[in-house]
Amino acid sequence: MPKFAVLVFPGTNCDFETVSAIKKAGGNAERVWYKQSLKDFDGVVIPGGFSYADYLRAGAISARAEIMEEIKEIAKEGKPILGICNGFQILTESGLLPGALRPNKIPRFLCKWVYLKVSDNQTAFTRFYSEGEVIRMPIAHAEGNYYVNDPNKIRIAFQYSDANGEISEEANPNGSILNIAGISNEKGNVLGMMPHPERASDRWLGSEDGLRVFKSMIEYVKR
Amino acid sequence: MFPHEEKIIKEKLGREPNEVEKAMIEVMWSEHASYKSSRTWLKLLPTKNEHVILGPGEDAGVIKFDENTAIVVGFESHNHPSAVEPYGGAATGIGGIVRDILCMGARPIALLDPIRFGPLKKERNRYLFEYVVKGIADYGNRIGVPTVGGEVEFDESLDNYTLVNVACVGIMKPEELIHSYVEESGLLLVLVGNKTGRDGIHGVTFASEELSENAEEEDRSAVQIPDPFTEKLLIEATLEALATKKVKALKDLGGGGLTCASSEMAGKKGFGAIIYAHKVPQREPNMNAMEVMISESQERMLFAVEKEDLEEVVKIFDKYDLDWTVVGEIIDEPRFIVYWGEEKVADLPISILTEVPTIIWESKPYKLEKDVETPEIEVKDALIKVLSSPNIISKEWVYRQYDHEVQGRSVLKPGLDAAVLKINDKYGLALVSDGNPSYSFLNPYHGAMACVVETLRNLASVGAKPLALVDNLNFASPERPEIYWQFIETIKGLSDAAKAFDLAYVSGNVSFYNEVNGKPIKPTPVVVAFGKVKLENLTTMNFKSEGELIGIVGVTKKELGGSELYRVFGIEGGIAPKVELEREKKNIEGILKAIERKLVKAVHDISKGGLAIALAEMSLSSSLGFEVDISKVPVEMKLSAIERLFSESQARFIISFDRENLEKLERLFDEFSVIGEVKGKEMVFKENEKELVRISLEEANEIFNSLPKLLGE
Amino acid sequence: MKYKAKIIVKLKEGLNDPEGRVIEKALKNLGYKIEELKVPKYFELVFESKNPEKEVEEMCKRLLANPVIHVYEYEIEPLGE
Amino acid sequence: MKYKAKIIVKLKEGLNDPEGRVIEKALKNLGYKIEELKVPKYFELVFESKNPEKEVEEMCKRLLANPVIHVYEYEIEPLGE
Ligand SMILES: Nc1ncnc2c1ncn2[C@@H]1O[C@H](COP(=O)(O)OP(=O)(O)O)[C@@H](O)[C@H]1O
Ligand SMILES: [Mg+2]
Repeated sequence: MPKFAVLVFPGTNCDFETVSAIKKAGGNAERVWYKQSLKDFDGVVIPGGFSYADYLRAGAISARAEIMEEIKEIAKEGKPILGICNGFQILTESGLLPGALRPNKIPRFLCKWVYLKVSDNQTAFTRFYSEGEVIRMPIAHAEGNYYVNDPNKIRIAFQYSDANGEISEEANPNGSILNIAGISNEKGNVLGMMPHPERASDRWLGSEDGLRVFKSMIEYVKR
Repeated sequence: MFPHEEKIIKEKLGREPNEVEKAMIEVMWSEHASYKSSRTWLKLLPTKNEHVILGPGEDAGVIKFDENTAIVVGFESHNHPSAVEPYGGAATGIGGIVRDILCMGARPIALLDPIRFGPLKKERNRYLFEYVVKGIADYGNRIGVPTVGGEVEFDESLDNYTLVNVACVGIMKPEELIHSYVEESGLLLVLVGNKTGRDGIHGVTFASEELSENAEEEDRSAVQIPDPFTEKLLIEATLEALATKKVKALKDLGGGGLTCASSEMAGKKGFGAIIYAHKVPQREPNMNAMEVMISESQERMLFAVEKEDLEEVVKIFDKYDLDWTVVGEIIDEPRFIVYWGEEKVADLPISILTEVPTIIWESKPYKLEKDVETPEIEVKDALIKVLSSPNIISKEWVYRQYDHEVQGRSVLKPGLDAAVLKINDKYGLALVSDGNPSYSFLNPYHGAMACVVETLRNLASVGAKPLALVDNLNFASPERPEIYWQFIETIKGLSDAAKAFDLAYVSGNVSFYNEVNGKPIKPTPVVVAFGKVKLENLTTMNFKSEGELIGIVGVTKKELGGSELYRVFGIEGGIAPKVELEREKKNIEGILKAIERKLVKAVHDISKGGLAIALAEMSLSSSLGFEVDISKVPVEMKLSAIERLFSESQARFIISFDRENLEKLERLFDEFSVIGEVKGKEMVFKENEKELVRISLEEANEIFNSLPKLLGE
Repeated sequence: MKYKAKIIVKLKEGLNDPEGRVIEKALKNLGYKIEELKVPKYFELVFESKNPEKEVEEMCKRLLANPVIHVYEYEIEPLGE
Repeated sequence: MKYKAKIIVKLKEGLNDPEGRVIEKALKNLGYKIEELKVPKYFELVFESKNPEKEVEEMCKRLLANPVIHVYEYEIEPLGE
């Protein structure tokens, strides 16, 4: 069974539920403290939370931790790396993904369920979705306003939309350029997303739409 | 401290206490730490039953959820500090209650935040409101504990002031319970977490006095800067340390700082302690023993461990980069001894710190309730004014700022009758808070009961059976006879209501001296209730589809004293809602049965704003309109349309259901009547054939979501 | 008249400063010999006023700083009409 | 040698600044005639170095600023041993 590291930085706080979601999706997962090695794992998930309390900029300090060098190596090998929320912020701050996550257009924390359009179902994390499919997940962040110099050069995985998949200003919760909610690297094995798939992995919590992110990732490793 | 207390201390000690001793005694004898004015009366509360694993007496209470799951609950107020510095005050309030839960051995899994302010039209009140919310959000979010519920209320009497109450829930296995007291000597006391500064010195004494006019300037030493980052590390490190089974006792440092934590840890079972105060890591230069002993610097915990286990335990603190220091040890002799370097700066019988004599103040009843005539108000005018009251409108602006989903348990989220957390695949924990100071002011006894039964109706509305209660009692100075009477009446009300439902209080908090510029606040008991719900029974207040019938359970009386209608129209007096416990029980049991038998689609209890607002809330949360005839509402006396719509009589619910279940429902309730149906996109109230008011959901929605506008956004 | 103001809002001496400590540690981890680091709030504003000193002082008191925990300082320079 | 550095990290021109807008609006609501308001990040540090310019430049690049969205400026002054 593929085994994933759920990376824990000081201040990470979605680690336990991310482990559960991966297990529910059929994989194995373990919380790994940021000073331990990642070499026994088939992939890495950097979960949400407030590493270093978001001081300075969300993700900035974790992105400079030594372990990120190892993660860059792992990414090069083609193993899947998923950053959720704070994990996404860490991936952009470390340069593993392009762009930056800035304070929301209304500059405060926003916790809310949103619709997402799956814009790219070819990445390691989206293969169980169909292209253009509309799914539901919660967001919970203060700095999720995605910015990049040239949005034409990146692979967009998820965009905020309305229930019909319409990409509109009203459906944009945080001011992200092109309503971007998640992007991947060129190869599609590193993906960052602001919405929380692990919080949408149980019918009692409102949706199981997020489970397929983890199922895709597990399938990708088995390939 | 009062002169007679100084005398007692001198007699017990046989000498004058020195400066360090005096400061420590003062802190421990403060109202906030000693409960000296309340303890006698708190004994009237029921605290034991089959759901209670641990009742009041330690940092938090423990409830049995099932054989393998214990739920730890606590409730705290941070009123004074928040009134002076709303952001830091509210945030450190969260920090404090979270550590109370943590130090029982549980992982904190949810927060509730009943908070109260003066009217929003004043800049200072808006400032307090916005920054209290931001403080709670920034702290709760950063430590990864979801704020899943609470209340927000605005009242003239809180102008320039705020009541910040926060409750926290934790989860653990019953066998993981750890106590805050030691049962052997020789243990080392290890202080973990933040460095100690001068912040918060005299915090408890501060919380035990009225705020003066220049509070902002004067009382800054009682204000602390919140450090959620360290708190989060403390949570994880503490739970890891407890897993080693090498921790013998654990206590957080809250009010009274190191003095309170170490003396209570040692003294409870008759031991003593030596503290090496100079060893405490200090954040500021030139601190002295007194400052170190009573500082209330945040984010600190005190562990008791055996010498040979020290290394194993502190390895974990090192992993999390947390400062730790052995600051003392437990001794056999029941004394509390403090050293500063070589010098012995305090040496007291420990009981002087931990056994504080109670005080009973003079009490004097008052009577404010009197029947008044409800003026003729146009129904539409009344509906719009009440619906747009800051106390009624949606609090979405608040709870969107809270991460209410973190940890992945939030099944029912904020904005409904009660929050529900998933505990296992079958069951959830329902939790809710309620306070009704306007009722309590008119009639403290019934006001207190109303808090209890409202929480229980809220639980029932989602399908949950109650497990336990906690209470938080916010009052003005107990030295005022009317206030002390309010307090005693409140306790009696809380007690009677709980007993009627066989419920116990497992924890609580008392906050006295809530006054600004000599003006007492209204008596504000706040109750949090916890319940257990089968996930498959979960019910919500939104109508599900057109054609559902709408029914009302319970009887409506002329009870508009303290109502939202009277508040927005400035009507004084009136009769506050009276709680009839038998009626309340019957209707709650009926609702629970109706839910279990799947007879209802939507359930909502009637509370603030009466029938009109309850219906509006059901409608707005479902985007489905309704038409009701209020002449069908069961009443006990002749009532005008306005009174029927806005009375806040207790023991009432509104339900929606499919027609085919009507007879079964009629058999379930003694007091029940169908008043209309779910229909269209408008809210329509009729009295017989006469249409009283018709308002589109669109218009109502705009009013209901106007909080950001009131804040100038 | 128009003016430009630069306002710095600092925590009072002795208060805990978790953000400063975290950033300081991060820089130390990168190998720098930091002795002290502070992260005050900083505002740059252009405004129109007849009484710039008084207004900036007020802005600090009423909104930008919290007198309970902060001290502030500012520079004001005239920009012409 | 010891040095003191004051570092200002600003948003690149053209990027919108939601935090600045909120404070600007709040000040306007209080009656002030604000034309422009910025809230750059500001750091004051005392550090020991043989090559202060190079180190401060590095600290900005490596941690304090994010090159995708920020520009920065600084002043360094020697404090003696
Ligand atoms: N209103 C109340 N009802 C029941 N128990 C109470 C009440 N007020 C305080 N207590 C109990 O008194 C004890 C001391 O409370 P408190 O000083 O708030 O604890 P802590 O030291 O954790 O701050 C707690 O066990 C608390 O549960
Ligand atoms: Mg307490």
